[in-house]
Amino acid sequence: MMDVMGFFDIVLALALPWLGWRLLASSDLFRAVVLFISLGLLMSLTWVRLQAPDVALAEAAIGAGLTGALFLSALRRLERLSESERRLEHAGKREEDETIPPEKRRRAKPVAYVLSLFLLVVFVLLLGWSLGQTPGAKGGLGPAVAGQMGQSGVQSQVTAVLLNFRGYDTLLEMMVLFLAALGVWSLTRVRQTQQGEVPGPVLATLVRLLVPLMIIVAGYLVWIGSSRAGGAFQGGAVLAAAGVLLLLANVTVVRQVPAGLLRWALVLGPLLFLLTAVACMGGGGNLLEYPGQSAGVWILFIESATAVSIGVTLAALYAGGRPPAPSAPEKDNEEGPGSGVDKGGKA
Amino acid sequence: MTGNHVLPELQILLLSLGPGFPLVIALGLMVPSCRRLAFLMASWAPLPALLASLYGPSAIAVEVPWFFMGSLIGLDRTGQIFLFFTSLLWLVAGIFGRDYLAADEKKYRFFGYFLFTMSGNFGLILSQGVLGFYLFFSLMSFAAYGLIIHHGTREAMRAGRIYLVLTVIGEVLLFIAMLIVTRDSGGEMAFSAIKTSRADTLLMLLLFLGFGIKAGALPLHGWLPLAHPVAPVPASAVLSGAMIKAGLLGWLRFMPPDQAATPFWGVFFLVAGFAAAFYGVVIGLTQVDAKTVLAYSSISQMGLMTVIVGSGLLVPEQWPQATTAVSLYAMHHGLAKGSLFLGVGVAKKKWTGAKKPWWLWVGLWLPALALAGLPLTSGAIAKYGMKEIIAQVPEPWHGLTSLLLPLCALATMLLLCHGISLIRPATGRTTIEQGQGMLVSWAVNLAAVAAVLWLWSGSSMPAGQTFAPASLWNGLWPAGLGALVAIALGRLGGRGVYQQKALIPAGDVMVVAQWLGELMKPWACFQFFGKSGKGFSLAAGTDEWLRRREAQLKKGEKILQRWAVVGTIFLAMIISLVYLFTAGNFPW
Amino acid sequence: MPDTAFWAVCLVVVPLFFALICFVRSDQAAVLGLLAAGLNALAALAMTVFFVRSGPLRYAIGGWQAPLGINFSIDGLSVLLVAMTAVTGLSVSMYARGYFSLRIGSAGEINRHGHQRAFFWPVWLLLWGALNGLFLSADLFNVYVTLEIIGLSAVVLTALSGKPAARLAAMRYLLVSLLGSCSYLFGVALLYRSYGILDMAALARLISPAPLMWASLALLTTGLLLKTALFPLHFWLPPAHANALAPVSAILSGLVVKASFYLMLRLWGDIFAQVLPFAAYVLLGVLGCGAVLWGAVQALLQKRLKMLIAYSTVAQLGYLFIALPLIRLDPGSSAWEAVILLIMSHACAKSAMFMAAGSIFLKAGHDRIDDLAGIKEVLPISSFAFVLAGVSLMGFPPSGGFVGKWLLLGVSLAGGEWWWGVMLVIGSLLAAGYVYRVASRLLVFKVTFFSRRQSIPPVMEWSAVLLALLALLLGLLAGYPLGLLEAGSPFPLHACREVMP
Amino acid sequence: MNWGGLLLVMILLSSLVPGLIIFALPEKSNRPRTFLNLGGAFLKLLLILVMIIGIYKGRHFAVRWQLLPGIELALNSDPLAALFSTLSTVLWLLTTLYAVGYLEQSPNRRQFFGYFSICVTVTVGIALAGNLITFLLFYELLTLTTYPLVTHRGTREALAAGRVYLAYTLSGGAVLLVAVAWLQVLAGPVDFGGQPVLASVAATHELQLIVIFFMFIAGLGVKAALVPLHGWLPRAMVAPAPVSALLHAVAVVKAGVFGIVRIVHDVYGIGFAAGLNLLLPLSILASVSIIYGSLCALREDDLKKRLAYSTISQLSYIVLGVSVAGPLAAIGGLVHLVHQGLMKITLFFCAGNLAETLGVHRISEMNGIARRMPLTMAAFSVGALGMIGFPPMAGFVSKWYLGMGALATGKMWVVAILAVSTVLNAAYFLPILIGAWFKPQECTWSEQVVAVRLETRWMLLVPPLVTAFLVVTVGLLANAQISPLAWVKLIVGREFGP
Amino acid sequence: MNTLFLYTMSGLALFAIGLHGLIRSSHLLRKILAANLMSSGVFLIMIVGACGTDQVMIDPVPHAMVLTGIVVSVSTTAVALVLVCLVQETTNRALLWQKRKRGQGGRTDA
Repeated sequence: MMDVMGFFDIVLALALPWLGWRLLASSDLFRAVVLFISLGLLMSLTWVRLQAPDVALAEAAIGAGLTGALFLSALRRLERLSESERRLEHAGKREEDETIPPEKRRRAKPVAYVLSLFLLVVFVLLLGWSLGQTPGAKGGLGPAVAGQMGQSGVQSQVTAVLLNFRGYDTLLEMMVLFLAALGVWSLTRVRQTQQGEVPGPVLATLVRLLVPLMIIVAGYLVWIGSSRAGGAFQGGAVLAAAGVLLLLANVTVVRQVPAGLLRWALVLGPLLFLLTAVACMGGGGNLLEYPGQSAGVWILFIESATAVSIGVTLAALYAGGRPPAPSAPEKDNEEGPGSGVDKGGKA
Repeated sequence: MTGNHVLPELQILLLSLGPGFPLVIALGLMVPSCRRLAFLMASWAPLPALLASLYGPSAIAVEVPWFFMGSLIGLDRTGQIFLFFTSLLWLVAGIFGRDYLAADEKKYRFFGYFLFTMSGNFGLILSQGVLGFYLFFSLMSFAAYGLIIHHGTREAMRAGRIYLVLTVIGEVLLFIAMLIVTRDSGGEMAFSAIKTSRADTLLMLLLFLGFGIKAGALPLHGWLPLAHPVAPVPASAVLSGAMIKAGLLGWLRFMPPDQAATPFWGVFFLVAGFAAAFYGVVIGLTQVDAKTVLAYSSISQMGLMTVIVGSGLLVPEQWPQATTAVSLYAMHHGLAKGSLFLGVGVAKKKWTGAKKPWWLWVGLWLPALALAGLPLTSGAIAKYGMKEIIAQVPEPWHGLTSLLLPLCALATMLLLCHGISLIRPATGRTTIEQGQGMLVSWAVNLAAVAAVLWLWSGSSMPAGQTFAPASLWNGLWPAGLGALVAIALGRLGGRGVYQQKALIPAGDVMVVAQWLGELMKPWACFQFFGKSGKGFSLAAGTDEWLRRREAQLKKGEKILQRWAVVGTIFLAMIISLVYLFTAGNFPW
Repeated sequence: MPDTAFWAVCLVVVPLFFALICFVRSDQAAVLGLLAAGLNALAALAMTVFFVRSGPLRYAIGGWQAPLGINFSIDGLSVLLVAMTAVTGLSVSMYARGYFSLRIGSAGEINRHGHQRAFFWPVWLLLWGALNGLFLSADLFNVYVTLEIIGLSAVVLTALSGKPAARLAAMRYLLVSLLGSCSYLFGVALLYRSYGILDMAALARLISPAPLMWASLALLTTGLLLKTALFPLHFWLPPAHANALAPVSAILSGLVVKASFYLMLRLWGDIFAQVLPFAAYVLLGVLGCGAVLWGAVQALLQKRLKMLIAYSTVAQLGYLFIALPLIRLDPGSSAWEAVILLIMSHACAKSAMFMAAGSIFLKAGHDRIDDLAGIKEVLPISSFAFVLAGVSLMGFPPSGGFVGKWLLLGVSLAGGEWWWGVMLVIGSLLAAGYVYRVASRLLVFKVTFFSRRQSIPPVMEWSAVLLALLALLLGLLAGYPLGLLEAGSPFPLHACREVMP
Repeated sequence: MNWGGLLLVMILLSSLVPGLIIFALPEKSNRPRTFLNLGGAFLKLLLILVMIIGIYKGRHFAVRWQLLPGIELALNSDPLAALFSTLSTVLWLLTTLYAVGYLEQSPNRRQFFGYFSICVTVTVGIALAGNLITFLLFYELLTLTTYPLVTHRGTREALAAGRVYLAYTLSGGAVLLVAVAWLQVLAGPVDFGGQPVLASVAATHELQLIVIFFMFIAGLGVKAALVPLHGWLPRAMVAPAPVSALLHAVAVVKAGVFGIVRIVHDVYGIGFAAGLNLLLPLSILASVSIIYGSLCALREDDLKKRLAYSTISQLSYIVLGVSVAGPLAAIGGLVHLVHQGLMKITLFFCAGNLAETLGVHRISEMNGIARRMPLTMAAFSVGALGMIGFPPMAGFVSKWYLGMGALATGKMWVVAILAVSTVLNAAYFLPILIGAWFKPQECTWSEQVVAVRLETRWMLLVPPLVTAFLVVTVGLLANAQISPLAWVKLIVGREFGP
Repeated sequence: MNTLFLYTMSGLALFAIGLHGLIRSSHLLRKILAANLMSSGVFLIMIVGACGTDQVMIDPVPHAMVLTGIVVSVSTTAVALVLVCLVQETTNRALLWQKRKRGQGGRTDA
């Protein structure tokens, strides 16, 4: 029954590892990142084939889009930091490592690699065989979830699992995101940009057209999440994309966002989620046990709050550092001896 | 002179004063403030002991439980005799010493040790228990060291060292002997109750050697001829007169009669005695110093006393008589030898002219003749007592001893003449004017030598017996013959032969021991031990192992950091875990 | 209404909530942080009290029962570890408050340390909340998320100090934690694929030997070994723990390392105990011995004090892995008690040691061991705290380490496998080696010591001493905490024994 | 916690509490520190007297504290415990007085006296330990508390000596730990005092019990300075005089020997140990130590090192006494525990005086020193003669009973060992005495203490004289009611039955 | 060889390639890319395990897990990238082990 879709699946299943291999084997970092983004898109196609629409959306927006953007901005910064390094990178010659005398290094390295390669093959065979042996787990918790959908207050099963049945995971996951933002802010500071840079005409119009559209789409995604594919993460991701666009265009209003407001935006999602969880306990129930039939309403409320926070957090991650001190002239004394980290995101 | 009607507490006080009083004075000497007063009383310290020996009770033993693991003090027949002549000699020597050492700046120290030794001497005589005896015996021995090295010259230190080595060995041997005795007599400590089985050769040997060292028995007599010349005169008088008798007393106390005895040990003592007697004389004749000659004469006289003890051992039922005979002989020898030594001292201090003054001549020859056993002297009485004992000895030995005894007397006479001829006049500034105390004490001693044995009521021989013609002749011919031979030798050899260095160095056997010591030195066992404590010390071991391995270990850590290695270990871990989980039967 | 479950929830919610608030109001971060620490300690105490009264229970979050929803399983083991985290966390927080106020006090660096303080508290509270969540949760995927938070916040805290070495160490730590979490997730995925449930207790009942199950357990275990820095995979720990700020090193060495070991205990001692062959335990035991030896030897070679203490962590972890085969060997529960005692006393002792080392570093300006002679004159209390902590690390009586070592020795001798016990004793001798190498410098040397003039605030020194004292007295009070273990023993020990052949 | 138990705990606290307070006091407060120390010492002495009277009347004090099901800390007062604790308390009192005098101007006395009192608490703890685990606990703590004392001076050699000391004692402690654990596995928790429990287990684990016994001996042998394990003692002489006096004459080394006595008497029981013929190798080991110690002492010129080696040889007397299975030898061994303590502490006090006042460390510098310091040398001579076994002194009494015990069991070679050792003792002690008393002064000494009336500070002089006096009186009045010998006879009487 | 098994195998391949990349590549950025690859591989295997055949319905739980996984991986990647820039900036090498920089501070023996 080699119908077209079956053939498409085979091509897809083979393309993914091949792309992965090409990605890592490529000598140029920029090529690698571009390949990575394309791999992300292919991956979201796979999710669609495997009837996982929510995951496909998330993968496309966050997996491919945002992570790719992060990689690109990091690459930009790396290049700026080490122009010379870049040339070396081009020559594709592996950098000499003085710490180990050359002739010794030759011998030590290959032995370890050959061994690791061999072990990798054994590992893959082993796992492949054992995966082949065991039949699929007949739907795992699927039936249990279906059974409880009634009380979950939402139609979409994934959203029900995410925010009701295993809401605690999502709460912790929000904490992870907040932690990432916290980490990035603690490590670097975004450099103060010169006022004069005005975005090119194409970018300006693009921003003017797209940003409002994106915001509407995000709202829609959050709203539809309760019934069909969508939800806080996907909505948040779209919002983040809008944020990234604004950052790229160096729109002045983005620069003047007061730090306090930014911090509250970051904290809003997790805080509200936490407070609602505790509020549920108020009414005699367990943690995160939405009272009575109003689960749907609570879920929607939480989703919208978290969507906003996710958007702002992901944008902040892209910005790559805590906002520059508003007034103080930019004397970069805070981060160790090196020169300040250049402003990320400039196209 | 029995005093047993006196109250028991009083008796304890009187008896304990004997050794106690000198101790108190000695402690007084140590305290600087009452040093002068103590010095004055020092020479009268032996008085209580003397009184005790005269009026003290006889044949009673008083238990003093709290003193040093329970000790017994008491005075029996032999104890009384020993105590009498020892305390008399110590008294005489004390008075003599006070004048003799008047000029000496270290006299307080001398008298300190003098008193300690004295107290030890009296204590061992008075104690009726094994432990008490051993306590005072070691006190006496170790304190005597102070007397020997008083002058501090090189020879004195050497003599002292040898004396100390032998004393320590003696102490240890006695310690073992006492252990065995107490075990054999079932934990009993009193002399009256202990049993020493003659069959126990180890015990007998230990006793012989232990007390032999003190009594100058042959192989271990080396310290005597070395100690006497270096010690001040009063010290050597007491040393030779009273202290070496302690060894004798030890034999008597520790070898109570044992009916089932084999004759072996009796013969052994006899042979040892005669050997000592003749050996002493032979070596004595080759000496050039008066005191050394007298020392050797003491060795030979002690040999004779050993003979008496031997004969006592041979005939167990004769044992009480033998002890009395030996005690009398010891008294006689003690007093005579003491006065001879004091004579030498007086000569050194008072004799100024070229020729010996008459009183010195008499003073020296009176004890000498007594020692030779001239009739009418204390020597004769003592020798008579000896003959009586030897008469009981079984046949083969009886004949031999009766032959050898006169020879001994002859040899002694010969040695003493030689000795007296060697006495030198006072040289230059050592003479002291007001030495009356010396003369008086010497005179007292000479009187004792002459009279005491006669007066001692206990002596078995009636006075009349001494005048029987047979005993007269037996006493005379050895002494006369001895004198003749001495005169002949004196004229023949002339002053020259004897003047220079002694043919055989004093303390003959010690030379051999010294030589043996040198031989041992190169591979002395200490080399074997090398530097002690250097053994493997754990800490040092690990430290230098670490230093040696430091480079490799640091590199090891570096390798572990590389991602290639980490990846390999990561995968290896997964695969080995799966291998272990499935217990070997891998899927394929 | 408040019962064990309520306090358990508080233990998770309070730190997270205060983390968020600290981030927003970053100027009062220190005060809020301390308040959170106090509340947390209170909650832990309350939970213990209620637990003693009511015994173990399972709490369904969101009201959904086990296989579907996520459950908290509160039993003896988790209560003890939460209490340990509370106590150590409280004293580390007090120390941190003094530490930052001192660093900020010294002029010239106001900006950098202010920034460090502002970000230290929120990240530390997140870490603390995640730790409590991990100890309480009974769901494999939920544990993955908490593990992820712990790993990420540890990395951020390490990099906080801003030194190049610290950043490099943080990078390496992050990569390792990435690899570990990914392999752990892979393991969870395979388990879910074969059994379709995530809850630990349910899983324990469903387990049956199958190739996929073995593969997933292998992945789970290796991921956790990487995060616990067992011997061959320990390379990332020393630089990370040594180059971080003093309070951060105390947190890392004392608590973070214990989280992944706790999971190992759950997996190998609780869920998979019935099916696992003894040979697997022996492999971990052997690696443990390797860790004890390698850690001690490296510690003896180190020149810097904090590196020495970090390597001593590697060695002490070796102890815990040696205990695994003994747990399997031991019919009774004394091996369990020993492991718990070792974990708790190591946590207190190691944190106290790092805190003391921190004070010493601030006062001396360096931490080269050979030049620390005579610091006793200047910092008597901290030197005393260091030595006291060293004593319980060495397993000297009356410390908890001693009682733990004693119990394990008994089990290994009774079980006939005496070599584990001997290895423990050798380990403690080596530990004595490197502790006394430092103690001899601290206690003994009479050298006039020139040091920076600013005085160390007493709260820093006394928190170290109190924690060290607690570690020391844990041996004497061992009866009480271990009683808790009896009350809610994680799984029916004896029941599982019948199942095993 | 009945009255008896409270008494025992009070005994321990009476030196622990002052110790902790001393740590709290500032460095300069000498007077309160001395007062605390001496007060603590007197209080402890008083309490111990109460205990002795109690024991004498047959009462039994005990306190137990359960740590974990398998682990129980117990203190109980049997006569042997009373003996050792009295010895250490009396000598601690004297050594404290001496230490106050000795460390007059020296720096950081707070640390010294703090650790000093804790160390005595631990020693008394070892004495009163009621079961094997408590003994082990205090035994390991002893290493901990004595290390700072050994390395008190902080000089390079002190550190090196400290390291060697640690290496030995820690490995000893480790071996002991394994042995105790192993025994507990075989025979359950072992209590002292009760009838030895091992007989029941012997049938099945004979070989293991033998191995455990020798591990005990190895573990305790380190502190009891049996020959192969004695390396640390001479090196630990770098410590100040009061430390070497109390620790290396009484507390630390006696703890090791006391442990061996406990193991042989209470854990294994004489009969059982003899049954497994464990005692012969032990006595051989002890004899080797006696001879080897004395031979090494002969060669040492440094006074304290010579005394250290003599300690090594004297300690093995006690082990010899215990290993010669018989009541008399046991009496000899145990009474030597007390006598050796008294004599050795006198010698170390005098050595300390010489070092402190005249800076004399080597024996070759000691010629004619008696003239300058007569009283100290008198005390030294009493101690030395006692060690040789000169009759009235204490040494003779213990040698006497050892000899009797040996002969009672027909072991002639033990008597020979005693004899040889006496000669060797004389060989290395008498030259010192002769040199001091009779030889003229050869080298000049640095007068470090300007003493007006006495030869040195009174605090340095009184303790040695008191202990010398004790050595003589204990020897002379050995048979009296209150003498240690009588008490030891009580112990052995209870141990061996009527 | 139905498609689901094929997808599982490709997920496994992705994981293996990611692991190999993490071990082999020397540049930090590549290592992070490889890490992302590994997690995508795992996600693929989870989702394949979850999608049901015609009679069995889709299991939403792995979907939720993958969603959480994606968010977690994006956060760790963000922090990792910032760290890479910092490492690059201070040690001028984007490699893990240090090179002796000309003049600027000795080798840190991290």
